[in-house]
Amino acid sequence: MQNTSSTEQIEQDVLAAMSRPSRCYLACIFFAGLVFLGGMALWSRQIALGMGVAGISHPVGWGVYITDFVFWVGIAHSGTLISAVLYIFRARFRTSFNRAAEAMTIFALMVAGLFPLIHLGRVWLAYFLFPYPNQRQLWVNFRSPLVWDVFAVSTYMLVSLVFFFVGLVPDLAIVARRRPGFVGKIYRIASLGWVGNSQQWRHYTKLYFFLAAFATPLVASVHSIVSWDFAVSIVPGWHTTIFAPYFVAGAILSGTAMVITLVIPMRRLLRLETYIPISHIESIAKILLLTSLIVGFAYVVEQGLAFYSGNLYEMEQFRFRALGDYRLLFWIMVSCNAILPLTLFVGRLRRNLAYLFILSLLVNVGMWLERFVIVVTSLARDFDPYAWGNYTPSLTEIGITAGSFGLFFLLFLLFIKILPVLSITELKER
Amino acid sequence: MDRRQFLQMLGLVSGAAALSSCGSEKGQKELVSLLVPAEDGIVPGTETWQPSTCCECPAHCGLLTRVRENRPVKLEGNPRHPVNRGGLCLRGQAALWRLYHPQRLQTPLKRQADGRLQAITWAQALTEITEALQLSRQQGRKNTWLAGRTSGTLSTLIEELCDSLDIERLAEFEPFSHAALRQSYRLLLDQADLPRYRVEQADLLITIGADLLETFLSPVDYTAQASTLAADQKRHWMHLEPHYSLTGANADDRLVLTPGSEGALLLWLLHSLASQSRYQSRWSQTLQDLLPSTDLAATAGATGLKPQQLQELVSRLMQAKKPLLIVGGIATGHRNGQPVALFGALLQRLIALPWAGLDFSAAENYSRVGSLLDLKDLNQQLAADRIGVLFVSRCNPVRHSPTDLGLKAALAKATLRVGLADLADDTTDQMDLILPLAHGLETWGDTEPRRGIVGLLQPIASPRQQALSEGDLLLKLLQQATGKSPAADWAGYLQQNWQKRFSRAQLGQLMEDGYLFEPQPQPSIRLDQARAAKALRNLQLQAPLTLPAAVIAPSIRSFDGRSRSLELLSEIPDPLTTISYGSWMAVAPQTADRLRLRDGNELQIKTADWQSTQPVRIQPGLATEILALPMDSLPAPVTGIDPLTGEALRYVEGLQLNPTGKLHRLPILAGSPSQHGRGLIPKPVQRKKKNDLQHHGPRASFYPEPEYENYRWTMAIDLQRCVGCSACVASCYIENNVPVVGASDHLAGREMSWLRIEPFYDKHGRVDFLPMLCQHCNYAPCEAVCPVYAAYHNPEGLNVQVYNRCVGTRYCSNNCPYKVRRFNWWQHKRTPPLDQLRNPDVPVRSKGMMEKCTFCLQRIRIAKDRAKDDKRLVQDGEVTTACAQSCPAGAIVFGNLLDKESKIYRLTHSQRAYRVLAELGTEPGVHYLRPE
Amino acid sequence: MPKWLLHSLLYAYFGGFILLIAALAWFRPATHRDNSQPIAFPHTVHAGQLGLACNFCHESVTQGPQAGMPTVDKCVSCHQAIATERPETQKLLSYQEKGEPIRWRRIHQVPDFIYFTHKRHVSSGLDCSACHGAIEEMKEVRRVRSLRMGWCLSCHRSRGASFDCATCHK
Amino acid sequence: MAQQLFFDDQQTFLQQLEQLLKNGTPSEQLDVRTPYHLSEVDSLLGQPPSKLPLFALGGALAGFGGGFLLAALTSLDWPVITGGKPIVAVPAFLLIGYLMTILIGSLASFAGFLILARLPQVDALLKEQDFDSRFIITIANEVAPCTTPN
Repeated sequence: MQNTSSTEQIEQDVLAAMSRPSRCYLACIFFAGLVFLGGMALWSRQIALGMGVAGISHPVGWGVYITDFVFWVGIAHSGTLISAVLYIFRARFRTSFNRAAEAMTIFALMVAGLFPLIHLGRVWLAYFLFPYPNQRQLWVNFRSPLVWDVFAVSTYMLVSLVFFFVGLVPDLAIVARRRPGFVGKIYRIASLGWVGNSQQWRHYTKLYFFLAAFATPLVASVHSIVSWDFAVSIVPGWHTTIFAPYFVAGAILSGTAMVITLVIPMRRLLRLETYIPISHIESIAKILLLTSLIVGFAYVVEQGLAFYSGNLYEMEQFRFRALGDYRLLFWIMVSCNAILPLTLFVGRLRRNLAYLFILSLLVNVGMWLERFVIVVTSLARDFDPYAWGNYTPSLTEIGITAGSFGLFFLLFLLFIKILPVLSITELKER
Repeated sequence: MDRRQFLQMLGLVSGAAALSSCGSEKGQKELVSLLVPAEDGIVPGTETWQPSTCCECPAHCGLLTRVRENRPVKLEGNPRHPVNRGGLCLRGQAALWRLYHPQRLQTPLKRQADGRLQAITWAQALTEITEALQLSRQQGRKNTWLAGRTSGTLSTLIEELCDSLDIERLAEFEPFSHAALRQSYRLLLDQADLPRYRVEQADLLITIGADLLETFLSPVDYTAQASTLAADQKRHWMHLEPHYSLTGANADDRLVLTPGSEGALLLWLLHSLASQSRYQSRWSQTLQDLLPSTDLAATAGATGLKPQQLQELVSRLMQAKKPLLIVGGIATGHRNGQPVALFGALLQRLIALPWAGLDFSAAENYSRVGSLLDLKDLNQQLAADRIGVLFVSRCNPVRHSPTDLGLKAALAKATLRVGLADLADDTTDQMDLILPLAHGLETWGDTEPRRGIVGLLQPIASPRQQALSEGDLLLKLLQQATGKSPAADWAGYLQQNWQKRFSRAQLGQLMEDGYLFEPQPQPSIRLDQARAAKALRNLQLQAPLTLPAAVIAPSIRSFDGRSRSLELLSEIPDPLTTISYGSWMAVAPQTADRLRLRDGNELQIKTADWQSTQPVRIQPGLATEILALPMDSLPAPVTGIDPLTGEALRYVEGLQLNPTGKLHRLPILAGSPSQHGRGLIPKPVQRKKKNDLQHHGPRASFYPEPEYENYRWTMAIDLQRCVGCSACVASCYIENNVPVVGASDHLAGREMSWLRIEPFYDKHGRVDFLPMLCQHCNYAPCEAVCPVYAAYHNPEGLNVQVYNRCVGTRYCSNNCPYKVRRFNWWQHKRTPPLDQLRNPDVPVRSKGMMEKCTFCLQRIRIAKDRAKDDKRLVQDGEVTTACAQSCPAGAIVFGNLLDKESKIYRLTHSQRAYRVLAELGTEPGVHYLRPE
Repeated sequence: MPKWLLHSLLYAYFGGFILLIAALAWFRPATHRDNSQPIAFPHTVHAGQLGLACNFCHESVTQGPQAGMPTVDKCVSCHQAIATERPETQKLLSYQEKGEPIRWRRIHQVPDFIYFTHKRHVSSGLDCSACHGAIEEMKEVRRVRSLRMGWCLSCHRSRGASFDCATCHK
Repeated sequence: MAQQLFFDDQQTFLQQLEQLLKNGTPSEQLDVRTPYHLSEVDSLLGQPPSKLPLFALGGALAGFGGGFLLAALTSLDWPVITGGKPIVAVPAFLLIGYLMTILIGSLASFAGFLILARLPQVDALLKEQDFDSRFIITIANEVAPCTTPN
């Protein structure tokens, strides 16, 4: 199937992306780093002065930070979907995205994992959240959805890391072979001395399959658990059974959108057009369309349920969402997530990369707003009308959000120069 | 002089140890060996209770002061005190804030030529005063002493000082002088004082303008009395006023009448009564004939009331066995004030005196209080350069006189102006010398707010820096000026006087209880027909005020404005508008619609010679043509002087309304004024549906039933009694070290109150108050979501927040349907010495922690400790929360639900009992008794 | 093994120890802090040799939350006659003369947010030494127990005392 | 001396490997390296199925039991009532069990892989053996001549 020249070509092409960075790249790194450091500085200030620097208040105790958390966890999802679920289903177009998608998962999770810490009033006591034997003889409350979160997110992080690393091992060995000197040594150590003998491959394939099998339920469960942070509560607008599938679909929608956002420029800049054909991108776009339909359906169900229930609190909540102070955000969210993606029914648009790129950006905006609307409007209008109140993000929150994007892109930029962005081994196999 | 020494000198205690106690400031770092034991029987780390008297307003309620580590940390109403009977209003609670106020005057200050103040010593100040006294005597000028309402031994001493130094003692100045009322009682009934109205015995109460709950004479007393009235279905309370006061909000019926038409209404009532045989005999025909004529239509026209309303009023009056009428407050604050007061007194004579509804035996001691006419007189003398040294003590005439009187300018003409005050105000700003006065909790003293009641003041804290009690100051002045003084110090002077006046047993009682009560004989009161006839003949009933008109209404939070400098009282929102900081103008919803105004839009109201610009707050239920300005939001809350009575005028009529287009951010704490049909306070209509509130029947649950062994702490709040006075809120703030965060955090929605009063208006503008605090639910939604067990349910039914375990996820607050959890957004620090106002039994929370109502866990702990010593359980009534204790209306009851004999058990099983948002299945531990 | 590797391993090994010791010194337990007092009061003499009961001086130990410190008067009532020439007694007498209270360094201390009462612990039959150690053998009082939550709890559990959080947490 | 055969082409490589084995070269003497996994190689070499599933299963079961017990036992150690829920709240604790199933299952699988595939391979690291892009068959020296049928 393969011959030397094509194998060599794959290696060369993929590793070409890891060549000396251009000035433009360095500028991007610098800018992303700067934004990230700005966010960190704001966080330090928040720790020093108190949560008051954020816009959150009473009754809206959760705001942009939790929105960001849910958003980034959502972004993480499609990485696992592409790498694990599609692996199990043997979807061929997976190869074009899986490495980038997995990296995106890990970076998004790293960023997401920061937000629960950022939103803690006393972050210096964050270790209270982990169950470990301590002199206080006190454990954590396993009945709290936040502890489920701790478990879900850390499990997800560890499993994704292992999965990512295992997928990388043969490629690291390839890089080690092609890179001379000290750098090569590091790659070699990272590759654990992989030589690709039959013994290694035999267990490797099994392992990869098992990891994929383990990771697959995570795609559904992690965001379900995140959704239970809300659904298990009593707050009108949160307390609903459709949240888990709704959130999972939303997560995949935002995740695929982010994959498109990242892959289209990466494909162009790193000249990987051969390896990421348009037809594969079209497949991803179809996933986007599907999940957008699910999300749109959930929007309708949610509103319908509230008014069908006749529950005063729910009705007021959903009236407020659509017509209240945050109505603009609500309608942007509906348009971006449920209406605009419908254009992907047109095949020509699915194959139009520029269109897809812009659409994916809009879906990202829409999905961020979706989380914002869910988190904020529900809290702003709950049971006791005396305690109603609105929320406006402060500059600190906006800055930290920007910083989180800075961190994500910083990590992704570093990734494309340090690790092979496509799975060379799998490309060869193909 | 400390308590032990003082008692020793009175011969009430034997023993010779001199005390030099010294609390441990750094408590946590050091253990202190005192030189000698602290007072007998005081165990370190425990509390003592010292009786005292509140001086925050002229009512002088009795106090019990909780003392820890030699510092007063909490004030409570003295349950046995005849004035307040255990309750204490929010201003009384905040008296401690005054004690620890960072801006308290600490040294004598002298104004320099450039207007700045410079600290001087007492010796310098006294020399300066004596020299000035002498000088003005030489110049033939008159030295004068102007003070706020003064009673007891201090009054005697002032008299003595004025006599020996030839100072003229002016009539006392009180912003709420009730001059018109006193004039009418003097004219008709020959009484100089104001009676105590026996509201609790009336079966019909008609109040016209008198704000019983806010500032009228003795608010705590009347709140307690009025709440019994409100709680009783068979008795009725009608309130008539042009604007919307808290008193009006709590009356069974609130009738809106045109300002200035109260006289017309009373006149019509008198006419209606004249025809009744029951009342005919009580006054002479001559008097009846002297009344100006009127009829139903004219009265309805003048008052703006519907004829049916007027007829209902009369028929209720006819049917009542013990009707009581109270006029006063702003009903006399306009040009028709005199007829209102006179007709009112006449009517009271007819309907209430026969059943002793007016109790002159417990008269409010106002005999020395003057009116604005006296101030006008002083003003003229000042202008004529006839005043030498002017002392102004404990009052603020500059603020409370009309601007066109020009008192500020006239003051400059006195040779020396000496102000005695604890905090700077508009008047001290005009003074040459400012002498710092000690707080009521820093000095010995006595008060006599009502005939027959003597209240005790005793030093529980040591005076701030160089502040002196007024008594000590006067004695020093006497010493300086004459070379001799009647006593070495104020405490000695007091003792001389007390020993003359009281028996040993009485003194013992005074020291023990904090008050003496000797019921006085009821004076015989009869209507002086001749004087009454003369008064009626001279009477001129003028037309009501031209609308739109503005009412300058007194505020429950700052009385006449004197408590405005206490930040705590700005932190607690006004109960009707829920605005905390800043000033505003209440506008009717229709007016706001017409002018396209929303909350916070600025509105200018003006007449030819008066104008005010304030942000608007839409007040449901307010009459269309009326604007209400809280008294403390205006620089000069008096618009003129009634020449007939000397009463302050508190109306502006014929206003022009000009929206300025500016928008202010008002800290309005209520998210919505309406319940949105949620039944938080069930309405009578909802009640008629069978068992509407228990519509879910017995609870089906997957969860185990909660089990309690000895206690299930529970609270019941009777909404029928609750008047929304917010005393509980203030009490909670002080008891639990709740941070006072200021306007900016209020605007951001970050108030920290553990207990709040929620006003909910219906579509007719009627309001109900719902005190909202942690409900201590059996199935608390907040607990299960806390990842670290910081919120949990304890075996006694308390929903406990372990502050130091909290990591600050705020999930509990989000998940609380009652939204009663408070997050510390900052490290809240109090300006010294306010940091000493701290209950050591309650930790100060640091930034990033969630906090909330604990049902006063610290008090339960103390009670349980006591019970454990006796090897028994805590008994009913042994422990109560700070809010329940302070409630003047007795609306809050706290106790152990497992005790089937307890009051709380009875209340929670009452027909009226319900729980807020019961349908959520949280099973709160706070039960409300719905209004009927 | 190359020489540089050996060296760096050695340095890392010993350097690690030094860092560890430094860290431990930084977090040295409260039991080993400076315990000197304004007057070197020897419990060995008073509680040890003389055998005075603890509550002879710490009077309120059975009555309230705080054990209480003896007043200067109380100390002087004995030391007017006894050991007056000793320098430490002289210090005591000078406090009396100056009319100044003695400010002792606090050795045993629970945080502000903890409610602790001596009364309940003593009345449950707990010996003072359970928490304070053998004071009568200490020349200078020092802390021998951590007074940390886990330590409190172990005792509460083993003695069947309440371990409801609100018992101790204010 | 070992003999090394290099192939660029998968087909040729497989044919050669099959040939070698048919010729009777014992599979123990063959070290087969491929740039990607070829299941044909496994079947040719007649290797037994990987034991990795045992690790995965063990890890998963241990994770589930451990997770549930961690939640249940720590809750029972100090029973704190929150929201009136039972001390051992089975649905919530099953969730912890589930997550731990996945976590420990994955980690155990990975550990199993390292053990079974003898990674990290210090030999390869020190000798700087490459992961070649070619198919390589290394035939080790004959261990015992008598067993070789040549």
